[in-house]
Amino acid sequence: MSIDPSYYLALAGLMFAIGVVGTLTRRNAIVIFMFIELMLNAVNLIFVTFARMWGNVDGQVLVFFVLVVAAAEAVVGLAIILVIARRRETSNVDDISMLKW
Amino acid sequence: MTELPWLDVVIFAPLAVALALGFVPKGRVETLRTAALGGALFVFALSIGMLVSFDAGEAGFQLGTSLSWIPEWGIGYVVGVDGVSLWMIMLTAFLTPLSVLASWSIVERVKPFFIFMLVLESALIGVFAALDMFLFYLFWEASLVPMYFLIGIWGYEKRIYAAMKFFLFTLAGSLLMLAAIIFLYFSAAGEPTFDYQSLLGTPLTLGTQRLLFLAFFAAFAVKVPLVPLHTWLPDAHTEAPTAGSVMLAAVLLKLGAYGLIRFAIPLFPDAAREMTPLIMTLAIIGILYGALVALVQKDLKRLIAYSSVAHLGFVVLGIFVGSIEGMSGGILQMLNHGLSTGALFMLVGALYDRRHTRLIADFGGLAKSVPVMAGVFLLVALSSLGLPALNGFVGEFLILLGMYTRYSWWVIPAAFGIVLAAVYLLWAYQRVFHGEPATKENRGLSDLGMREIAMLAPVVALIVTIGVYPKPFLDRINPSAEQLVTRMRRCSVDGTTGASIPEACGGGAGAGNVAEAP
Amino acid sequence: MTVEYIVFGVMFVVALGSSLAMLFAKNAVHAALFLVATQIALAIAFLLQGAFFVAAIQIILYAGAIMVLFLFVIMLLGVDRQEALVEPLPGQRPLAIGLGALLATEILWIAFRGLDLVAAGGGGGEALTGLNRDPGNVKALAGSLFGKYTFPFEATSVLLVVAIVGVMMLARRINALSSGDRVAETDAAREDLVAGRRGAA
Amino acid sequence: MKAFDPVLAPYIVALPLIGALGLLLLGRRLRAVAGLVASATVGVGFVLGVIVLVQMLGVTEKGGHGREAVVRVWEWISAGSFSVNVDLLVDPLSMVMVLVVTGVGTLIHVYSIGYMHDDPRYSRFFGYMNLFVASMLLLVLADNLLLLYVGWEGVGLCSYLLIGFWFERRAAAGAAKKAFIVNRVGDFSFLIGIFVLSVTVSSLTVSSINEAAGGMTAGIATTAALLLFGGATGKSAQIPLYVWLPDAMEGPTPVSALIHAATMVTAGVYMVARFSPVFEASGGLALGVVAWIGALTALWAALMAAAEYDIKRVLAYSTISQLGYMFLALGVRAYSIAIFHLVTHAFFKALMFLGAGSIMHSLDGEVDMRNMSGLRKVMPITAFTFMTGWLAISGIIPFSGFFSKDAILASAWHQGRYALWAIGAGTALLTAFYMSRLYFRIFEGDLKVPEGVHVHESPPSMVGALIPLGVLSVVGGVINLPGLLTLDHFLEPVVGESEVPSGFTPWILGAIALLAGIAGIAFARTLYLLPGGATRRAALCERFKTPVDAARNKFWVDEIYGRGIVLPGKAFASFCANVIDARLVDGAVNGGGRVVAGAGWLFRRAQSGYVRSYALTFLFGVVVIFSLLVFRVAL
Repeated sequence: MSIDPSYYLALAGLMFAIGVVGTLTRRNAIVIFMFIELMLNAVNLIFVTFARMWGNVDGQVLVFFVLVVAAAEAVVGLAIILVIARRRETSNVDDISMLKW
Repeated sequence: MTELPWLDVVIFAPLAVALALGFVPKGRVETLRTAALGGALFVFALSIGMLVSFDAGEAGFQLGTSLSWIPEWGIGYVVGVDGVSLWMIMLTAFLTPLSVLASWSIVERVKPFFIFMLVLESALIGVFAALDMFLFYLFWEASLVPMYFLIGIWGYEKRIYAAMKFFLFTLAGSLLMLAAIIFLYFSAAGEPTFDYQSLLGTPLTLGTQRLLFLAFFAAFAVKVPLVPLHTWLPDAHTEAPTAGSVMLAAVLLKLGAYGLIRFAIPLFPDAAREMTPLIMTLAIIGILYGALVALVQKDLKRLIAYSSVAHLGFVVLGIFVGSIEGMSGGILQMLNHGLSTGALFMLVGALYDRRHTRLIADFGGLAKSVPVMAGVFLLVALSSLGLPALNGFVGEFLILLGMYTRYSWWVIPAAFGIVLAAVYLLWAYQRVFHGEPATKENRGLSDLGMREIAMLAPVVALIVTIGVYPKPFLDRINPSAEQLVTRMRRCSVDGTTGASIPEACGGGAGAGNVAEAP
Repeated sequence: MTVEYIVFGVMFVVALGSSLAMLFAKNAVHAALFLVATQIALAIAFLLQGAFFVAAIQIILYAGAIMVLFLFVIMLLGVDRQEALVEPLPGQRPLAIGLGALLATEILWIAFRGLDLVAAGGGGGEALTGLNRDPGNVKALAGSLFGKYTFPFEATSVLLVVAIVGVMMLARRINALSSGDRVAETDAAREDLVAGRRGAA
Repeated sequence: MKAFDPVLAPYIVALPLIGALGLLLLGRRLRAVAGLVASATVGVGFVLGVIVLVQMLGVTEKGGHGREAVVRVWEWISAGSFSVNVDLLVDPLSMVMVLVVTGVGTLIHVYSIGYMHDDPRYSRFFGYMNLFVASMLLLVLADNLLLLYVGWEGVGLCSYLLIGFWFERRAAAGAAKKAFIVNRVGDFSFLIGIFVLSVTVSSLTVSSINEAAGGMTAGIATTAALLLFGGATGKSAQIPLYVWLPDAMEGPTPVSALIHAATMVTAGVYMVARFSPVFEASGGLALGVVAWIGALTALWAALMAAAEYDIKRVLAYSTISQLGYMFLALGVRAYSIAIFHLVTHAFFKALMFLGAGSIMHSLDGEVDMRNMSGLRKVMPITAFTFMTGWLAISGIIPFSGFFSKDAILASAWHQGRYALWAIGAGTALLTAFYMSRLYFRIFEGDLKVPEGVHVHESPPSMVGALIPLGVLSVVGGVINLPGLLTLDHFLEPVVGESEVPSGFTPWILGAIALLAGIAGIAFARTLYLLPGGATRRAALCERFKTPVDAARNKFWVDEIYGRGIVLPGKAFASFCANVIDARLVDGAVNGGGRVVAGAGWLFRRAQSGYVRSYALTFLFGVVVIFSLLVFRVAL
């Protein structure tokens, strides 16, 4: 009998929570992005764990999709961060608050 | 012989004209005006064709077209006219060319102005002709947009406020109606449908009817308008350009009354019957209140606007008293009010063109400098205050008579409104036209020109005609009115719920010569 | 069995530890490296659960490609940037931590107490092991991906293409700007630039 | 025997109507012939009326029946069970009225040619006058109540137009408006009366209403009768709605003569006579009200007339008073007598108004009797004709007024209404007094005119109209001489037989009436004609200071109406407009708008632009939803 899935899920949950906290507390846009990646990773772990619990590979397939989305997101997001950083000389998200009323 | 589909042509011809206007270069003001006038006249000619092919003795819908539009959702293009909508369409088609004529003083953005006018006409005719709830709602809201712009762009000083107020008031009401329409769609007997004539047979409990009726009523009461939902009206009427005021008063207000006649009452007769006392109370308050407030207005246009509140109170009374006389009178009065108030707004517009003011205090003694205008104004005012042998009297008399047959003493406060109408109109007339002209501007005014006479003469002719010989009008209204009243007075819910409704289901309370519909 | 427990234990500690370390790393490069560590640990977790192929691409794609991209951008913007410690938004930090903790608690509760309600059985680990053995993990995955999930898979390809095109556009603008006035200080200047470019085009 | 078929009747109405339309539409282009055209249409109407009358007299069925006919012109309104047509009813009563209207009307039109000659709106004046005649004829010829109402309001409109003819004058414009509105109040009552009758009888024709009247309950009949009478108090200037008539004297004098003396104001009398069965059916109450209102109005107006200095206003009050007599007659069921007085009054009152107009014409519009005297020497014809009118209204035998007034008083006595008789007799004295006062002050004594006025007799077209009216005032009584009762018999099929006292009583009553008239004249003579009159007047005024003051101030009725109705009404209207509408309703609306705007102002704070705040909010939502899910599972 291998390790109970609950532990994997617990790990994923904790990582996800850390990702959330990091996203909300850090101000460097790149770092925030990394925490988002962390959350995605946590979710990947959950998918894989569920795949094992259900005894099929569908969960693993979903990890693929998450990966693709994460890759696309990272590419576009980082590009945007770059553009902003070049324009405004900053990667602090609090400095980019023009989009309001 | 295949007949031209008159009704469809009349609905879409203004739109076609508007489209054609779109190709005229915007600098060519004269061409635009002439084209708009010609187009509107052409539409009126088409509507005459419709009137001729209308069969006077028939109560049901005529000249109809029924096409499937979005069959998945039970939406169709269904149109048709009966004695009620016929005159409303005629009124619209009649007043649009006159409004165009009244808009010669528009010099800025002439092209969109006339396009909006024609689009408005199309939408209004569509509302009156639609027999599919979805189509109706579509036209209903479509009429709002051009009017909004007419007020908001070409209006007077407070036009933005007025346009917003107008838009929000009516929209708030009609959204409730939309919800009710959707509810009705799903509760249709059999397949869900938006078809009006199928929906007439929808079985509804009294409680549902009540809610749906109130939702419809909210939309229509704003448009009519009934006190206390009326405050958009004085602002909108006052700030709108002349043509806008004319169309607003003459036709847009009728949308509300028409909606009550066509939808609110026939679809939910039991609820309508139950709420009649409440609505009649509101209408009577409207009559007296509108008249009183009109009395102390300083702005001539506002005064006329408030007089509309009072007049529409009469219309609503006629619609709800539940007698054929009242219903016919109410429908005729819709037409009458359109003519007299439309003409009054044209006249005030003509005054504004000359003096650039609407304040009563700025005028005085005008009968000396503009005798013809004074004469026409007096005639129209007299028609508005219900002088016999002019149109207003016929309608008001039938309404009050119909009211007396069923609610005898309620007639007293309502009829008192006629006295007040004389007070505020004549007082205003005295202040504007009588006396010695006080200022130089008032002395040197020019009288009505050919264009203005051309736009007023047809209205005046109709005012006199309806007053003296209303038979052709009433002949076409009566069968439909009779059918509507029959439906309103028949019990549609089953005996158990119907038992609680006052005077329902017993058949023929009051002056009961209403024949049961075959 | 014991080996599995040990591996799991190490993985657990590394994954959680590096995640936490990310939270406190002042330098973005450090944070990125900690993330790489987390991802490698996660790859091991995948392996433990019989997701071999996914574990492989976790390392290749994530830890390899994406994280390199991150580092690349960090380097491009300057490594030495430090975040100020002061939190300018009032209540942001305690609220974030509080809500995060609440979220974690709830997830943990589900993980240990409510799991039967989430996953109502199925074959369990044995079935997956069987699948991994018979067609093999990659083949099973491919069968599912190109069989059952063909359409979503194609959709993701569209997504990627769109992303690539979008990034190219963004990058081109940067180039166009860099060639002329590198940094437009004000919005107005930027507007002028954009307008000028439109005019040129 | 051929049936009575008055095909000419519609043309009697149509002619002046066409004249009116032509004159009003073509206006100035017809200026040269306007007066002639207008007079001709009315005159031809009179001739047609005479022809119809001759036809009617040719029908000699027993009891005078068969003398009525209905002429259908077109179908008017029909809806539901209700329908009315434009039908004209030709019967003895309507023919009497037609002849009075067209006859007196023609004379006044002719008179106006001279009187209005220099007015810039000459043709419009005749247009209005023609319209008035047409409306009045429609009123008297109408076969149903609604058509009658059309004429009723039509004459009201013309009255409005003609009172306000010189609209540049504020007083004229105000008086016109006042007349219309006060009349509207009466019409309001009339209209409801129409509803009551329409629903009770389910038809509005004269014949069906009068036939159904017998079957009405007393309550309905009383209600209907009083509502109709309410309309009559407005049109015929009775208490409490008489206030408009004195002010109506702002109009040109021929208008006062035609509309506010001879014809329009008698419409109420005509209407009550026309629907007398309804009043009868009410069982005394309605008739009692009519009689008492009439009697009190007669007295009330006579008192005011005695204190008035404006010539035309004296005549106006006298008109109100004489109309009161007519209602008194109606109230004591002497319908034909009321019509008789209506006719004679039309003659002599039109005459006196035209005489007053003649004076004004030559004195540049002066109307204050204190500023003139002794005019008989320069205006002999006017003075002489005026004198016949004066003697007629004072009830001096054998002038026309004597016979009609005496008949009214005799009828009151005969019905046992002694109080009414007493009021009537007292008013007769008062009438003789104030009319003598008027006559003496204007025409007798030394010549005195306002400065700078060249006094002259009026042009032929004016005096030419005075003379026939003067003759009629003298001999008008012949149409209903005691004993012969020509008019009574003629009207009998319509309004029933009048009960006339027989034996010795009528002679005594007649003598008393005559004595009252002579006494009034004699009293006026001592005060105004004999030497020392002025001091006696002063002494009298001093002695009865309070009542004289009250009468001079018209008993403050206008002020009471103004303070009691108009001002509170305006205040309430202002309250509605400025408080309810602007504050309450619009306040709620704008308040709604402000709440939304305020909420927006508040909520936009949340839109800080800080991405992390948004994310925090987002997280909050996630946690809430997630918690809900978890708790649903857990609990």
